[in-house]
Amino acid sequence: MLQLLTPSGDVLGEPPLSVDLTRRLYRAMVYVRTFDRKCAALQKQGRLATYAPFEGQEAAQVGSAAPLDPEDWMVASYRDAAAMWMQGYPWELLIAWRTGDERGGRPPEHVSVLPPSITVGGHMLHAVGLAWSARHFGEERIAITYFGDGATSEGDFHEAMNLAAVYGLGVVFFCQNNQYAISMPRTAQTRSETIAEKAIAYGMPGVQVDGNDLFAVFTATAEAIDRARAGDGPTLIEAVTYRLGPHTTSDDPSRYREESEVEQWRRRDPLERVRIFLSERDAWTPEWQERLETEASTEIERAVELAEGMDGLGPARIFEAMFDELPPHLVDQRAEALRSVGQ
Amino acid sequence: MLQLLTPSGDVLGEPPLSVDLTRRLYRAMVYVRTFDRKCAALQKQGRLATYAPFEGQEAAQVGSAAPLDPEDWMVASYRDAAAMWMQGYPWELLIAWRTGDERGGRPPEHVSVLPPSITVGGHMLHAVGLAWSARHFGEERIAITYFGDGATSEGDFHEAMNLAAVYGLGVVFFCQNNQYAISMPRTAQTRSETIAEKAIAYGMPGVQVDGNDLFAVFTATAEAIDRARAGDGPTLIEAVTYRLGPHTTSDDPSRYREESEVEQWRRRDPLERVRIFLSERDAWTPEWQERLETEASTEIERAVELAEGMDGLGPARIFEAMFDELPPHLVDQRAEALRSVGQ
Amino acid sequence: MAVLTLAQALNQGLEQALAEHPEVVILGEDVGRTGGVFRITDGLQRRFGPERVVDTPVAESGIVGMAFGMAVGGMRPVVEIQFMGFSYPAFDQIVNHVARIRNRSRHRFTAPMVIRMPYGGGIGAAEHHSESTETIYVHTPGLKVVVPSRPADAKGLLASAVEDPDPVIFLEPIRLYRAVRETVPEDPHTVPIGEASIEREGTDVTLVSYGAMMKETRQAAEVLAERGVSAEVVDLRTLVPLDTDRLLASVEKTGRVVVVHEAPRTLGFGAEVAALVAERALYSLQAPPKRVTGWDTVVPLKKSEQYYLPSVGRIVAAAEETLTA
Amino acid sequence: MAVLTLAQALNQGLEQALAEHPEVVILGEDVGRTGGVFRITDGLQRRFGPERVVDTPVAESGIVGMAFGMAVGGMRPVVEIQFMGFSYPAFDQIVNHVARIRNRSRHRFTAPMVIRMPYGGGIGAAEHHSESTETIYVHTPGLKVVVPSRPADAKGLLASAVEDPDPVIFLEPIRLYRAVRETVPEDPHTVPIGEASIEREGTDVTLVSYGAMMKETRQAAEVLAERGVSAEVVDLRTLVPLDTDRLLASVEKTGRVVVVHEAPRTLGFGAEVAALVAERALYSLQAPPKRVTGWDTVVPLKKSEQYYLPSVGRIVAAAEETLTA
Ligand SMILES: Cc1ncc(C[n+]2csc(CCOP(=O)(O)OP(=O)(O)O)c2C)c(N)n1
Ligand SMILES: Cc1ncc(C[n+]2csc(CCOP(=O)(O)OP(=O)(O)O)c2C)c(N)n1
Ligand SMILES: [Mg+2]
Ligand SMILES: [Mg+2]
Repeated sequence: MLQLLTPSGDVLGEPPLSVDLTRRLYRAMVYVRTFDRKCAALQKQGRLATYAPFEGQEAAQVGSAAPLDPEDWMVASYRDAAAMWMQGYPWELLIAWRTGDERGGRPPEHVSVLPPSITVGGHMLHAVGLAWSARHFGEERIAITYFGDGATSEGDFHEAMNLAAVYGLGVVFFCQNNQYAISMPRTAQTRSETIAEKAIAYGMPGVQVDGNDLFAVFTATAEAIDRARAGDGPTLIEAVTYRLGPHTTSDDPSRYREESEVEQWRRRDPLERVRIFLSERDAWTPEWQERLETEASTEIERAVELAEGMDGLGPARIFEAMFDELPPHLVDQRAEALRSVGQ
Repeated sequence: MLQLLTPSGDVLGEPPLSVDLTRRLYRAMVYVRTFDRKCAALQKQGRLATYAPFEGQEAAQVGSAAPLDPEDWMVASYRDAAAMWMQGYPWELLIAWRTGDERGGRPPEHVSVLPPSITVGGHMLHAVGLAWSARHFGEERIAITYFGDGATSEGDFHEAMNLAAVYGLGVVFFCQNNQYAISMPRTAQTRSETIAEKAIAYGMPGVQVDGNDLFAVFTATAEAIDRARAGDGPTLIEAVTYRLGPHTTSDDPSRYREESEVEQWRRRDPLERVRIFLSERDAWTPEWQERLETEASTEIERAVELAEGMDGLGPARIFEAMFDELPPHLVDQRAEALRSVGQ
Repeated sequence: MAVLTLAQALNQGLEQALAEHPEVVILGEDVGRTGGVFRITDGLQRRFGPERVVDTPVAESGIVGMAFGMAVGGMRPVVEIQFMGFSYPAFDQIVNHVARIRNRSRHRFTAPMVIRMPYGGGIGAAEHHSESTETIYVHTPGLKVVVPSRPADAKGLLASAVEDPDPVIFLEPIRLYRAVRETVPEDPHTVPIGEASIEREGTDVTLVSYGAMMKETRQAAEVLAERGVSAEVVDLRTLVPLDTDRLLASVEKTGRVVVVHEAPRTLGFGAEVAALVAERALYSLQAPPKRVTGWDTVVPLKKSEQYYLPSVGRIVAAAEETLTA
Repeated sequence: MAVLTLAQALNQGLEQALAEHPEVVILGEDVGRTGGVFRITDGLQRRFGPERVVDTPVAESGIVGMAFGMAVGGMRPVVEIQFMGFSYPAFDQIVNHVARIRNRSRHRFTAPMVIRMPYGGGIGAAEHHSESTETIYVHTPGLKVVVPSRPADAKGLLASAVEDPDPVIFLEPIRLYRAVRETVPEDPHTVPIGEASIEREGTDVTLVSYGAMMKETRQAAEVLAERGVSAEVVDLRTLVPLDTDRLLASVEKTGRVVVVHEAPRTLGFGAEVAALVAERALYSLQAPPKRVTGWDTVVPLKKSEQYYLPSVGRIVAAAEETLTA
């Protein structure tokens, strides 16, 4: 397992990132953690329809998204708001989607991120096709896809990995092994020792990294991205991490895991070791931290306001994105729907 | 790749099978080859609906089925008539199914072989569940499933392998890598070097054997069966072999492979090396061969007659195995069907 | 006899099935340790152990295909698919294998198994969590399809499904899991598959529905009653085999029919009901049959879901239209 | 203008699509080297190379899911599923992704792709090779479903499907591939999706069908004509969006309708036709609508398939029943 920055903040070898870049990514991690906690709180108040917190996985998501080019494709899941934001998906849309407003699924034109996938497994194939389209059009883009340890049991994981390898496509398969698929522990999900070694079955490189280690995640993903961009095909990365919170806000993790296990992982907090690293280089101060947190809060509060200001599709617009042009039966049904609400 | 009997009939190490058993399995190979050629001929005459010949794969099928206990479960595909016959499926039913008579799908009560699977991939899971049922009821039975190189690309292959390993079930996954999935060569099907190594992804033993070597196939399968029966879980076996004929009788293999390649594999004929082995031990004579062929022909001719004597389900019985009891709408439809043919 | 929710009735039914039938096992994602995302299997793994109540990897095709093998081998698996929208990866196994093995083997092998799926909207869930695609199973020969709307029926139909010699798709209305309560017989009991229930007798119009939409349908009948319209309410309970006799008898009596479901309209179950009525009761009809259904769209997310699901108002309006037609 | 079979017309249509649209690629099992099991893509890989006509591993979900990504990325994939019965492993990709991405992303991402599937029986094929399960796609919001019955329509509808901004399920009647010939315009042309064709005008009864069953339906009209019955023949050509106007206008004119398909009856497309007619043309009906369909069974194998597929005789008898009703 690749580790470059230990939980106590020691760098093994040369730091792969400049202090400056490390500061920027630390800042990003503070922002996404603020977002995550805010969303979990909003859900408890009934202001979000559902929420899948990613606390503990910040380094995995921020560190893997950081080396992407802005036009690279990203196909991620419900738990990957941090990665999606890194790739340009605005806070307010990430939130709007979670309030139950379809418009949250539409990123701005310049953002090449698909709406988050709720179904487990199927979306990996989309990254394979997107990488193909990039190659078809002679673009330099690659595609990255995010999924969990549980998703590796789905047939579509297998088909996506195999097809990407068969056609030598520029895909990075980024697995956040957060030890659980809802209540199912990773060890019961599959009997392979690591998820990374599943790559062998496809003749693809596979690498396991400490997913709570920003440096290791960044380094391994940057290499995979380079390989993909150079036309040398796909890579599977297993980022070993931990979901500190519940699966979603309606899950009760005490049913399937011990608090002591959670405690152990808290001690491997992905932000803390970067903080120590920066602090030891005089690049972190409590004041800066405070400023970051305040800025993040303000930014996210504003996003919440924007998202909550969106009023949903309403009775007419639920029909209007089924097809490019509304076919006659939907014209009729829309009229019926409007009549039924007195419009 | 495990090889124990070379194409020129040399045994590497001690022969794993007695001469007597070898003679019996040689006889079986002659029988199934006779069956295969007869069916291919019948299809050309329009007497079978479709036929997928297995010539070249006789050692793989006979050698792997031979070590089974009679009550072991078998779940095989359209190309595995030889293995199914070895496990007790009568010739006439194997033929009847191919004439387009559903009753070919119903083996006698004591035969634990499912009707052959036409869909590629899905049936492997059934073996997993059958192995589970055996364990549930405390039976000593294991389950073997046959599939091709192409089938390994289906998601269900992945799910079956993973589930069998996760639950430690007594399943033998027997892959006949006959180099092609219709026109798709094995090398384009997947980028792993071997199919056997895909087992690593599931923490399962995987072994590659010379599929045209009766001794190697028998030995590897017997070991896997023992492991399964002992409760030590599943095994993947890749039998490297070759389909000498077309995919089915409507396929034209000249579109995708060279005659020279076929010639090479003809020189690795699975029967010939056993013949040499037996002959060198004075256990084969041309007269015996002739007698075997005559007996086989007679037996199979008789089966063809039986199968062709079966007259199909007819208008009433097409309704009668949808459910245990005919529900009212099928009672009505059956009446309608009978009326429409004047009954 | 205790007063139970639909969720509790199902839990009790599953517990009794496990206790009575050693060949029954429950399989699904998170059904064991957590008792399922809706807690329908709560406590069962504790009581019966992890060999009878089995947590599975995330692999729907695998779960169903493996359960199929178990059923062929003589067991009675009861599979839970976490949400109906996640049954699609298992569609091939269900259509090509589960529904067909009896026919493929001429009764030699059978797949007596139950596939339970929470279905339907109304709880503001995420994408793919509000599906009501019973059509795809109803249209598949070889499957029975059951959709209870009441706790006692749920328990009784579940027992019948478990004992049925053929595969049963068992659809559980998510939004009624905890929204309806009634007294449910403590002892194991069965409700026969294939019988509709005339919930309320009436003379002017027949309201036909099943599962989750029974709630709005019943309410609509109340509203109509207040307005002097006597509605007969039919809870189909089983979509395959359909109780065509009771359905047609009711329509023949009232001369008017409104069928209600939340599935999309085109080829939703209402199409079959309307077709049957037109074919077999045309001359009794005093007005065109009406379909009050979900639209031919994706089920909207929380903020707009209300515009999708049939409302009491829509049902009442449709019934009134049949009376003025 | 050459006289072409349906197979040749499709081959020409695909060739022209590849030539005209650099973003079109064809993907599927055996579509390249062998030109597909039905040879519909014959010669195309030779002409356009293995990057445009792509042989794939045996992985239907993978093919469709990957093609979906290609379409979102701006390409126009045309996928061949070897037989309709092998589309089920891809069902999740089709329903949960292909059909929904436009709605999920509010028009930002789209999946303009064509999924071609040979469908239907009548050639004595093996199990799973004779499926006609258009219902499952018709019922899925977000898909268009096209089923040509004639060579010229096949070519023109294929061109429309390739150019359509939304995903199209394109069903090709296996037993008509080489059984019908007609002159087909050499140049690329489109036939609009969503328009039925009144193939034959008549006054006594409307016969509605599509795809493979058009052959028997046409023959039935001939037989009826000989018996003095004037049948109007409607080839729907597109099931979604349905040309409801032409359909209803015909039924309003004749007052009688027989709908013909080989899919199982329950919730087969005939249910939707009968329901629409009952809802919107009830007062024109002079007899109950009739469904002449496959049964609610698995399609039998070769020796008994004839008892499953609707025959000319069954269609004629149904039409005559509407006249004596
Ligand atoms: C096809 C499908 N099956 C089941 C589910 C229900 N489900 C949602 S998340 C989840 C567990 C996924 O675990 P993992 O892949 O490890 O991702 P994590 O949630 O841990 O990030 C399940 C089973 C689903 N969304 N899609
Ligand atoms: C799910 C599914 N997809 C496609 C097919 C069509 N098909 C039949 S055999 C075959 C190739 C299978 O190749 P392989 O697994 O290597 O077995 P072989 O035929 O070589 O024995 C294909 C694609 C099918 N039967 N089922
Ligand atoms: Mg996880
Ligand atoms: Mg093969």
